[in-house]
Amino acid sequence: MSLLFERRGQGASDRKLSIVQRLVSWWISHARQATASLGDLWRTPGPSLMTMLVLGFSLSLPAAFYLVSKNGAQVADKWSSPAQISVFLKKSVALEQVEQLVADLQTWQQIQQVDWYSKDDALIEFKETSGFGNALNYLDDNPLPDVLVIEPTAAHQTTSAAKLLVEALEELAPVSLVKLDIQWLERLHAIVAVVEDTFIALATLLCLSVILVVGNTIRLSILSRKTEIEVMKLVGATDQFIQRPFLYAGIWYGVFGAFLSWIVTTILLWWIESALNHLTRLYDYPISLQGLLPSESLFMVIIASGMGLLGSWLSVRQHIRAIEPTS
Amino acid sequence: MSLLFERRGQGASDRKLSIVQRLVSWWISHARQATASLGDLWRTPGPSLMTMLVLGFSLSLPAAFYLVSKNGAQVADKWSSPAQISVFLKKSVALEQVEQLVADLQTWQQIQQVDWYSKDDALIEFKETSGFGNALNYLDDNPLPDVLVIEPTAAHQTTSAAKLLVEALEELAPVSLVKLDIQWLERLHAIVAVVEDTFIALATLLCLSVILVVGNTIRLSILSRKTEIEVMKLVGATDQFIQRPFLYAGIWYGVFGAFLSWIVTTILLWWIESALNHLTRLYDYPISLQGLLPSESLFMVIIASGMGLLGSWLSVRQHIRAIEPTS
Amino acid sequence: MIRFDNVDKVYGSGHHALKNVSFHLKKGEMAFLTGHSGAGKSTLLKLIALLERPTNGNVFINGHSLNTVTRRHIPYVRRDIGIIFQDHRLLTDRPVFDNVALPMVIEGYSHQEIRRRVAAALDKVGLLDKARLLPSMLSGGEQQRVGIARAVVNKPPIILADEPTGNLDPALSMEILRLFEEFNRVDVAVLIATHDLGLIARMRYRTLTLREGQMFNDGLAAEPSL
Amino acid sequence: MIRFDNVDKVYGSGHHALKNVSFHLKKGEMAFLTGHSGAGKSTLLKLIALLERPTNGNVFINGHSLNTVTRRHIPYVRRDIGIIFQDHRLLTDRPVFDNVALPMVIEGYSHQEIRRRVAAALDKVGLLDKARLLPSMLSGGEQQRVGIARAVVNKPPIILADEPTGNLDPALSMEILRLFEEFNRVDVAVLIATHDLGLIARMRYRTLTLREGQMFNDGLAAEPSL
Ligand SMILES: Nc1ncnc2c1ncn2[C@@H]1O[C@H](COP(=O)(O)OP(=O)(O)OP(=O)(O)O)[C@@H](O)[C@H]1O
Ligand SMILES: Nc1ncnc2c1ncn2[C@@H]1O[C@H](COP(=O)(O)OP(=O)(O)OP(=O)(O)O)[C@@H](O)[C@H]1O
Ligand SMILES: [Mg+2]
Ligand SMILES: [Mg+2]
Repeated sequence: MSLLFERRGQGASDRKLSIVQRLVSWWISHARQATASLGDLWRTPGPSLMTMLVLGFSLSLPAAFYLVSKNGAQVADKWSSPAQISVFLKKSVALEQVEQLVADLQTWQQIQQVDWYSKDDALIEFKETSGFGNALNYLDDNPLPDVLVIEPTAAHQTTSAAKLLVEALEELAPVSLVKLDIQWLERLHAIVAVVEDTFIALATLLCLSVILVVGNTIRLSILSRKTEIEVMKLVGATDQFIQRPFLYAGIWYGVFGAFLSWIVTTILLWWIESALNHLTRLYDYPISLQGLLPSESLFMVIIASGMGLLGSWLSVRQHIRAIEPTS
Repeated sequence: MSLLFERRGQGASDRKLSIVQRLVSWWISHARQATASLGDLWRTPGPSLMTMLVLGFSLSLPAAFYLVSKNGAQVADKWSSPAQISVFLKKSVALEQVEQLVADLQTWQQIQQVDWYSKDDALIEFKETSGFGNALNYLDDNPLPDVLVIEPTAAHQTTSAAKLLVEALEELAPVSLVKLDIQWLERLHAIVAVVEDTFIALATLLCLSVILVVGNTIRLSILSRKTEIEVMKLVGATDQFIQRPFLYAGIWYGVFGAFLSWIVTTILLWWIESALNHLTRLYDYPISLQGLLPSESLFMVIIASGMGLLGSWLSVRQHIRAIEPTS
Repeated sequence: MIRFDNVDKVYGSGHHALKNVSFHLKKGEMAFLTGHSGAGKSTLLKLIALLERPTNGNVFINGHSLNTVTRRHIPYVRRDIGIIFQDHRLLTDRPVFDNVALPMVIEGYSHQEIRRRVAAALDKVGLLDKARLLPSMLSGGEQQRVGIARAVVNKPPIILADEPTGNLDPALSMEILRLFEEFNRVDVAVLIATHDLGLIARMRYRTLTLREGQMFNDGLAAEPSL
Repeated sequence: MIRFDNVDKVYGSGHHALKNVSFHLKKGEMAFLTGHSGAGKSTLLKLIALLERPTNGNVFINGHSLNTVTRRHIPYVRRDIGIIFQDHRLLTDRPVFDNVALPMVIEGYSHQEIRRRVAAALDKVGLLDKARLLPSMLSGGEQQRVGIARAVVNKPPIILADEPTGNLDPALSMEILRLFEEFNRVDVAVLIATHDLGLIARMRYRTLTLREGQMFNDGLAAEPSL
């Protein structure tokens, strides 16, 4: 397009093309520039790698936090899933009667599952966890009752529905007490909320710092190419043309940073898991951490390249405009 | 110093000076360059601030981790302090006898402190914590024994000395069982070790990334001053002369980064504390977190400026040497 | 083609670089611009290429006032002007070929077209065999010729040259001027800033002479008193 | 002072830039170095300033072979040589004063000394009133003169100049050459690469002529066949 000379226009941009041809050539030109920008990074592997390392480390922390909170949430889920109802039976109830009761309850349509903690098991667990240990061997008699832990079906987990169920259970002959576990759930939720909020604050900080790192890197690489940019402006390049390679570089930094951080996160996870498994031997409690799913990894790459693009765009917008050819 | 012309030497470096004069002028010249480099940063506040923000965020995470682990360690300390000995008394022992026994034991020179958990209190606590709640109201009789928790003096906290004490206690008439709490201590230590290791791994990663960030920033700012460096080399500047401003810039980045991260950490801590205090209302358990002490802040500044120096030194060493004037 | 209308240029430093300059360079005309160091030659060329804006007055290209061109449209104006800079202004990290190709790449020409025309331009300045070298591997005069090739590769309707022969020996200078004459013959307007009075004298083209920012002489090469 | 002993220079690209060049420039001697574009003039000067190393042969300054100078000592050699570069090579982000002061700052002179001598050097090239401006605010010729002031501010025993008058009008060129003569009179060796045959003819100094990298003529200004 010539602004001052009407008849002039040998440039490709002036050739008459159909919309499809234009779209195709637009895509081809972008793909070509993306590859060229990748080639530029490849040609200076040392410096590019350094930038990507910085990014990778910065990104791996939000990723690690995400994994920690995901695994934490899983545990919390397991604990907090339904509003549980604990049913304490009378001490006088015989073993067969309990078995009968459990079988009955499992037919109730409001009830999803019934777990029976026999008083003998409870005593053993109590001995182990209370710290009173063998002292309890001196008990004349098992003072603990049998307990049934009942999980209502999804439809009966609302507070009101659960309360109706509680009343129904209290009617039963062998039952001495029915308890709806609400309070400790509230506590757990409060703890989880604090932990999650902390993670979100830290992750936000880190994502911000990723954008800053990319922006800073692009800014400095713009400055280091200041004379080149001036030359391009001198021979008639638009800001859009000049900034495109930098935007692509930002995206590539994001992509490779995400890849690196995936590796770092995986190593970190494996490391924590092996450390926890050392603990497991003490606790006899099987722990298995979940890594990043393929969909989550893809999401991470998309987010990272988005942040790379955002960082470089913020930087490019400001600095390429500011460079004006003098002399 | 002239290499090829013996009589030549009008440069200041050739004037005959005493050692003291040399030292003073060395210090003055370094102080002047440090200020000049600070001035350079000041003259481009936007970009410098951006670099410092990146650094500040990166540094604030190890600092936050340090604070978390410090506060965690404090709690762990409170819990794990001495090897405790639990003494379970026979159920038949009367209240006055227990009081007498406690008074006796407090006179023993091996014993620092005796805490008496009466069986009535224990039952109440058990009801609250076990989740069996009112079910225990149906107990005919309190099945729990009185418990004395004994804290040996520092000299008797070694495993062997503690064991001798255990034997002495077992001789006493009202005592049914003596237990040295070792196992749960071991468990706690294992948990604390995992948490600490994770923190150390993350903190190492973050410190590495701080060094990388500084190195990268300095690298790019060297590249953006490539032509200037070439000119300096052309007129006879040594690598040392050229690299000094960059090293100072690295130090300043570290110092200001540390300052920023101090602010970020303080805000973060205050935020977590307020979130925890929301929890406190549920738990009735007073939590107060400790911030960075002045000495720790100073240490952080020193470490940060050291890392800034290291990062810029690694970068400078490699890149200033590589720039060779051509044309 | 290029018309200056009472143009003044005062730099931020307060220096009055051009004072009430007026002239008209017609389509297909070729002229020299001369004057002492600091007379304002480069400033005049910069106003045409929109590298500076006039403080007063108006510059017209092909009848369009440059004062009405917005920042966003400056690149499109520059594409119509082939400029040879006093300090070459090459991309130091790209080979000679890429440097010369740059204006065509910016305009989005096809690869074949670019290859063909860059080779032709390099051939004209005698550097076809150095197309793969980096500018830093060239002598000063060779770099200057790369700049000349880049300015003409796009066949612009206007060519501005700031001391295009400052680093060339007399024989080569003559050759380059012949190249400009060749373009001039196909209706390209050429304006050459130079202090090489011998060259000016030999060529006998219209000569604009600046002195302290004022148009001191406009006509055939008159040996200035300086 | 400067002695070339059968010096060959082959660049990495395979170009044979200097072929078996020998000459001796004595203490306090002044000479021109001429030849076509790409003849090897700048290459020859670069060998003296240790910007390039010879492929074969030896360069001596004041009797010391430059082949024995290690990388670490190169800066100290350069401090003894005032070089004027074909492309000026100024610090673009520092004012003229700082640019000229640079060699003295590097050598650690006192502030008063620096102020005094920089002012004197700027005065000699007629730029004292532009000391506070940035190089980008100067005309091409003014930038070249800043480079000249920087090269002489340190009173080096050797001055090398690569096309020092490429951007200067004839009157100013003459003035600059008078400045070199002034230095030459106090026993400074001066070697000036130039293609300005008029200047050479007027001055009648020893002239080294290169052609295709070979020493084609060494003597009084002989109009080369090119
Ligand atoms: N950006 C600027 N800011 C301030 N002054 C400037 C600027 N650019 C040029 N000048 C001044 O304007 C005057 C004219 O400069 P110009 O570059 O037009 O001269 P010139 O005729 O091209 O000289 P030369 O032959 O040396 O290249 C000079 O004195 C210069 O110092
Ligand atoms: N770094 C390099 N790598 C490869 N070839 C080079 C390099 N530097 C110079 N040359 C080649 O060596 C030859 C001589 O270059 P030199 O700069 O010495 O020429 P010159 O005489 O100064 O020319 P001019 O008058 O144009 O400045 C040129 O053909 C150039 O292409
Ligand atoms: Mg000029
Ligand atoms: Mg040269």
